[in-house]
Amino acid sequence: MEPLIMATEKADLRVSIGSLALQNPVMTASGTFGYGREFEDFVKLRGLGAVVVKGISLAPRAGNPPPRIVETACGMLNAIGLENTGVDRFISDKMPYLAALGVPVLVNILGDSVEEYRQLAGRLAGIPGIGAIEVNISCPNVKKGGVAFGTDPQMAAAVTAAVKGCSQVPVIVKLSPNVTDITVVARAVEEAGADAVSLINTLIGMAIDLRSRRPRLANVIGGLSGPAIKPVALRMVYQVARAVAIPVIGIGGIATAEDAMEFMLAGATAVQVGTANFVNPGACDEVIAGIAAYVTEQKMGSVRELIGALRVC
Amino acid sequence: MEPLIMATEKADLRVSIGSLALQNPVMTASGTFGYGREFEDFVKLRGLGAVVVKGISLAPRAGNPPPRIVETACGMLNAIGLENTGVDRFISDKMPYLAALGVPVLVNILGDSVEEYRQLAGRLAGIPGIGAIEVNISCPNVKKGGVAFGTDPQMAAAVTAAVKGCSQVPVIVKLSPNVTDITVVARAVEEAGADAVSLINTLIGMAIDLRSRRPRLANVIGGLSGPAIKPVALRMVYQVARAVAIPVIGIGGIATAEDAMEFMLAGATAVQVGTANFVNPGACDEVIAGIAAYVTEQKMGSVRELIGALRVC
Amino acid sequence: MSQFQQKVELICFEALTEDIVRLTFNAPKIAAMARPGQFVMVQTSPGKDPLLRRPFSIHQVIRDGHLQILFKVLGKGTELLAQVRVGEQLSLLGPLGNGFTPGSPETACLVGGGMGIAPLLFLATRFLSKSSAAEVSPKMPMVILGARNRAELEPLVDDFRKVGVDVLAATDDGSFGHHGLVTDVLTKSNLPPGFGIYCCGPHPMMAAIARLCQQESRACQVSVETVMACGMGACLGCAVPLKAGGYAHVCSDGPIFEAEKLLWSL
Amino acid sequence: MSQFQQKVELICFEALTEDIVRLTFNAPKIAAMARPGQFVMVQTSPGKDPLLRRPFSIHQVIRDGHLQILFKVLGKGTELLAQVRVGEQLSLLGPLGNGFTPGSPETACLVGGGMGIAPLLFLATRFLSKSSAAEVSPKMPMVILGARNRAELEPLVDDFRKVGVDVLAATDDGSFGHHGLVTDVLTKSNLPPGFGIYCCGPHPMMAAIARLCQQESRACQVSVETVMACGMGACLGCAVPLKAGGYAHVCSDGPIFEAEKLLWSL
Ligand SMILES: Cc1cc2nc3c(=O)[nH]c(=O)nc-3n(C[C@H](O)[C@H](O)[C@H](O)COP(=O)(O)OP(=O)(O)OC[C@H]3O[C@@H](n4cnc5c(N)ncnc54)[C@H](O)[C@@H]3O)c2cc1C
Ligand SMILES: Cc1cc2nc3c(=O)[nH]c(=O)nc-3n(C[C@H](O)[C@H](O)[C@H](O)COP(=O)(O)OP(=O)(O)OC[C@H]3O[C@@H](n4cnc5c(N)ncnc54)[C@H](O)[C@@H]3O)c2cc1C
Ligand SMILES: Cc1cc2nc3c(=O)[nH]c(=O)nc-3n(C[C@H](O)[C@H](O)[C@H](O)COP(=O)(O)O)c2cc1C
Ligand SMILES: Cc1cc2nc3c(=O)[nH]c(=O)nc-3n(C[C@H](O)[C@H](O)[C@H](O)COP(=O)(O)O)c2cc1C
Ligand code: FES
Ligand code: FES
Repeated sequence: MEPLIMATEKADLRVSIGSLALQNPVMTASGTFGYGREFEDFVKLRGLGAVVVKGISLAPRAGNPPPRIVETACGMLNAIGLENTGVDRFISDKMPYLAALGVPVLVNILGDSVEEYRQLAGRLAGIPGIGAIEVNISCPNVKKGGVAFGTDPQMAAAVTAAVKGCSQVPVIVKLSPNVTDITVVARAVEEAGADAVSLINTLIGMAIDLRSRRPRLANVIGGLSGPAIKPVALRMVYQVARAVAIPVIGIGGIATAEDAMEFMLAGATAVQVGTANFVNPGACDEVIAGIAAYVTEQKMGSVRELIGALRVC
Repeated sequence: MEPLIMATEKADLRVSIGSLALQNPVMTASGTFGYGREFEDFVKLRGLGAVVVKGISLAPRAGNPPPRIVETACGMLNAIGLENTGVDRFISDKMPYLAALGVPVLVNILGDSVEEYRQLAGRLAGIPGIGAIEVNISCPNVKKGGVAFGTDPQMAAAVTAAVKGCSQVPVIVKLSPNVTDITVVARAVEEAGADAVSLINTLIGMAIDLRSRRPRLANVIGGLSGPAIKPVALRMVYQVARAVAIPVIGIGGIATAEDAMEFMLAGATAVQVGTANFVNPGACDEVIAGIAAYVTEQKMGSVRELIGALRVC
Repeated sequence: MSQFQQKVELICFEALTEDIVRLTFNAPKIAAMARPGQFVMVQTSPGKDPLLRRPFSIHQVIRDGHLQILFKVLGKGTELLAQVRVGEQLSLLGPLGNGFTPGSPETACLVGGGMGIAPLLFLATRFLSKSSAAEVSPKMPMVILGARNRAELEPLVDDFRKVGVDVLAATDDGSFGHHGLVTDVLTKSNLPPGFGIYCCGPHPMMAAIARLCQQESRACQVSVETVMACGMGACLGCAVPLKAGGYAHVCSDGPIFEAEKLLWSL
Repeated sequence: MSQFQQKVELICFEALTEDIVRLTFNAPKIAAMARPGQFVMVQTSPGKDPLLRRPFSIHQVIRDGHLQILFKVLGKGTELLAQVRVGEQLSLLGPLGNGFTPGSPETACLVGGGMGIAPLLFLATRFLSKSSAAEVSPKMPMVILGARNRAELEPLVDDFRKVGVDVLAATDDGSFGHHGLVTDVLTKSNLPPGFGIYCCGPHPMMAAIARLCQQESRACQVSVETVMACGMGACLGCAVPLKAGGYAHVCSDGPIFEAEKLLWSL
């Protein structure tokens, strides 16, 4: 009977991604938050909705030669090359610290083949602290000539089904924006059993140094992220949220509480903060506090009232 | 025998798009330069490589309700709705002024059906001053449920062939970036007879106003342009230039001579300056002067040495 | 050449209130061509964010080619503009738009609300000026200005008084002049039929005045605001719906319109 | 907490030459934790362009929690930094990175080129300081500094002399000290075997010194530069190749490395 008073006491920021309950809708985006610990001086890690870790593969990967990053207008390109310690060292070296935080850990996984994804999901099954698996399908499928899994609905579905088959925790499929119609892929992974989708991963881009007449990235092309891509991300979240019934997690250029809530209005149940962590390592705290302040100020019963509440007439 | 000395006297900036010779590689992008005259106080119109005019349809179009534009991080979204006077008034009211400038006029055309594109090309055939037709295939095909011509290689090829069949001047097909693999569309229009391709048109995006909980554009979605999209444009130009044999015209976030020359290194024979015209209506002059200065300073025989000269090892 | 893109120097910075700022630029070329009701597009940052210029009415043109704008700090662009220091240079584009047609009718009532007051000072001085007699009327205009409170309104009213024009003031909180809206003042003033209205202010105020004028068959020119990318007719972004159907473009067909031509929402 | 994100006030601005600037911030928390060779990430603009922070070595920490950076204006970020005025606030992140290990060996030769001189002043004062005796050696370090010309080098050499350290100088144009490279000076100085090198400068200079030290089996710590997005080990963007294969990360494994561990190109 007194939701307004309750709201001013403590805003209700809880959301759920499938069976996974989050204390608030703000997660970190994979690859932009290390393994969490790097940020312990800057962010209240225990206050996050979830921590999404850097993409993990079966075997360790050294990554691409430098230069790996370059700044662009209101954005950046990265071609890290999926450098990571491999799943075994992740479990032994990184998970204990993360599990002790008490917030769900979302493990972002990547592979060269459907089989690799399956094995990764298997290795991660039952590890305490893991709240969900986020499947990065923007990686090239080496068996299909290097076409990214995420650009082919069938391959995307196959990966989803394989991971789903070995996971007890919710499986979130992270969609690539480099497609003609992202709703087609979203529906394909939904049908294959995905519990949620997260989007967008980076747009493929390139930068050139006129002086040396060379690409600015050793890898030639890289992934564009940051405020520059926010309009594209917002559009895709809006489209996908109307195309699927599963929860959508919005990603792309989110740096403030307003950004986050715009994604929720477009249909996102939760959001991920990516590149903004580099500029402001306290960004996630500010986003959470800003959402709480808004929910209180607007006398909303819950932040969930924002989800898909865009008024399109 | 004395190319270096000649170059310092006057840089050779000439390039060709099929049979169309340009005094320099710098054009204006459709929809960002009105019908040319608007800029007569700010730019040496006679010094441009070419003037590309606002997209023209068979019948006049009123365009979308406002708001039609919104600024985004290092970019802008537009949903003008292809407002234009229609081809007849374009020919009678706009072409005489443009033809008198003595630089090639590229007429950007758009339609709802293959038939409309064909008729447009027919109406424009033989009009003096028209140097080429630029076919905007990012428009929805109403007969195919509103799917954009540019996202389907077959429809793109059909439009190209139709326009090509009624044109004496070179036909440039302007590609949409909202596709999984832009080289597939590029090759399809090349095979259908396109004399050149220009890219990129705008990325589809969206912006939301948290306060009103409404989209910031009356049309909900719009086209993203400006510096924000330059990395995506550069990547696509690079890919397309390696996939087709016809000339490529680079577009997307170009504001300076350096930007323009980066696109040429990636494989563009010419470039178009778009959103930058709004910020700096003298932008085209500065881009041309900057390229000339570079060609002279680097003691290059011709600006053509830049085309595709990116060093990728 | 009637329009210019110019780097101009800021020669005077005045903070009228905490968030209302008047800038004076040395912009001889633009100032020489400027007419009341026209505007300039101002680049608020040399960088790419914010990307677009911002439109501001020409507030006043003073001797020696000095041009003034008056604005309220609302967002990123105006925040940056409020940080420019005397001696720094900024890129201005202008004069843009059609401007008021001050001759028709010759007897005038100027009605301004909030930052809509900005273009009216220039217009008022033109009505008074004898030097440009061909174009304007020498008759004293009536002026009604409104704002939120005394702090926002008084300095502007003073400026009108300084050039010799008397002002009827209205404030939302009653701290200065009439307590209420400029439309109340206008209604009460029993404006003679011959007077035309020249109006600039928030949309609801202009809509109300447009309705009033329509009822009285009074000529009414309004200055319209929209988002703008180019300010010069190139982008077609600044559309406003017309009563007759279709759209006009605020930057090239306006920003001044006969009120009866527009489709007023609200 | 050993790292901080802090808004700090600029309390002193010095333009050493036309394009070399030294900024002094009141940054007590970061200054208290800082060690020579560490760096800070500086936000050059409150806007989104340029988006990323820029890394700068901690040039000096002085009494009362004052922290200095010294930089050359190269591009957008440093241009903006060179326009910050005393009293304004900037966001600093730090102290970041591992820092030099000044104890090993205790006898030291500091070699700096260009802006690579920046971290060496802090290091030199630590070598001299008796207060932090546990960590550093009290022995007087030898210092060799190089730059393009007298204008760029002399003010920095003066700073070293002020804290009591003598400097061997070299300039590209011979206008100050030795005419030539710091490597020439180093070779000619016949450095005794016990001295370790602490080096920061352009890549070719460090590569040459690394080679020299390898030949003489001399300990050599170098401060490495790469592009950086985060500066704190999160983005993995700052990779440098290792001799043993794979990559190290300059921000978290460095920026100070034993020269022999790195794979030197050129
Ligand atoms: C022809 C013309 C003349 C103008 N003359 C003046 C003038 O003389 N003085 C003056 O102060 N302003 C004037 N304006 C409005 C001015 O252009 C805007 O206030 C300015 O662009 C805001 O820029 P910003 O970057 O600070 O705000 P933004 O960051 O762009 O926006 C901040 C907030 O303000 C809102 N906003 C933006 N523009 C307007 C607007 N026009 N009206 C109300 N809210 C807005 C936005 O929706 C947003 O919520 C004029 C506009 C036009 C079209
Ligand atoms: C750990 C670390 C410590 C540093 N300490 C200092 C310091 O104390 N003083 C100082 O002046 N600089 C220092 N730098 C370099 C400094 O970070 C860059 O000069 C700065 O980021 C340039 O930013 P910008 O925006 O001005 O240039 P940008 O616009 O980013 O680049 C402008 C031009 O400069 C070139 N450039 C960019 N970075 C470098 C670089 N590191 N070296 C050479 N050329 C470059 C670019 O390729 C481009 O051509 C340090 C770098 C690192 C990684
Ligand atoms: C340096 C960097 C590394 C990234 N690594 C990964 C990764 O390992 N797996 C993944 O799914 N996404 C990765 N991403 C993509 C981000 O998680 C996110 O989808 C993208 O950056 C868009 O969000 P943003 O604009 O907020 O950064 C990476 C992004 C950056 C910038
Ligand atoms: C306001 C506006 C209107 C446009 N109208 C058209 C058009 O009519 N036809 C077309 O092919 N492209 C149109 N475009 C796309 C541009 O020509 C160009 O492809 C795009 O803006 C990317 O370039 P830029 O980043 O330099 O602006 C328009 C772009 C803008 C911003
Ligand atoms: S603002 Fe561009 S046409 Fe009016
Ligand atoms: S700069 Fe991000 S990991 Fe080193």
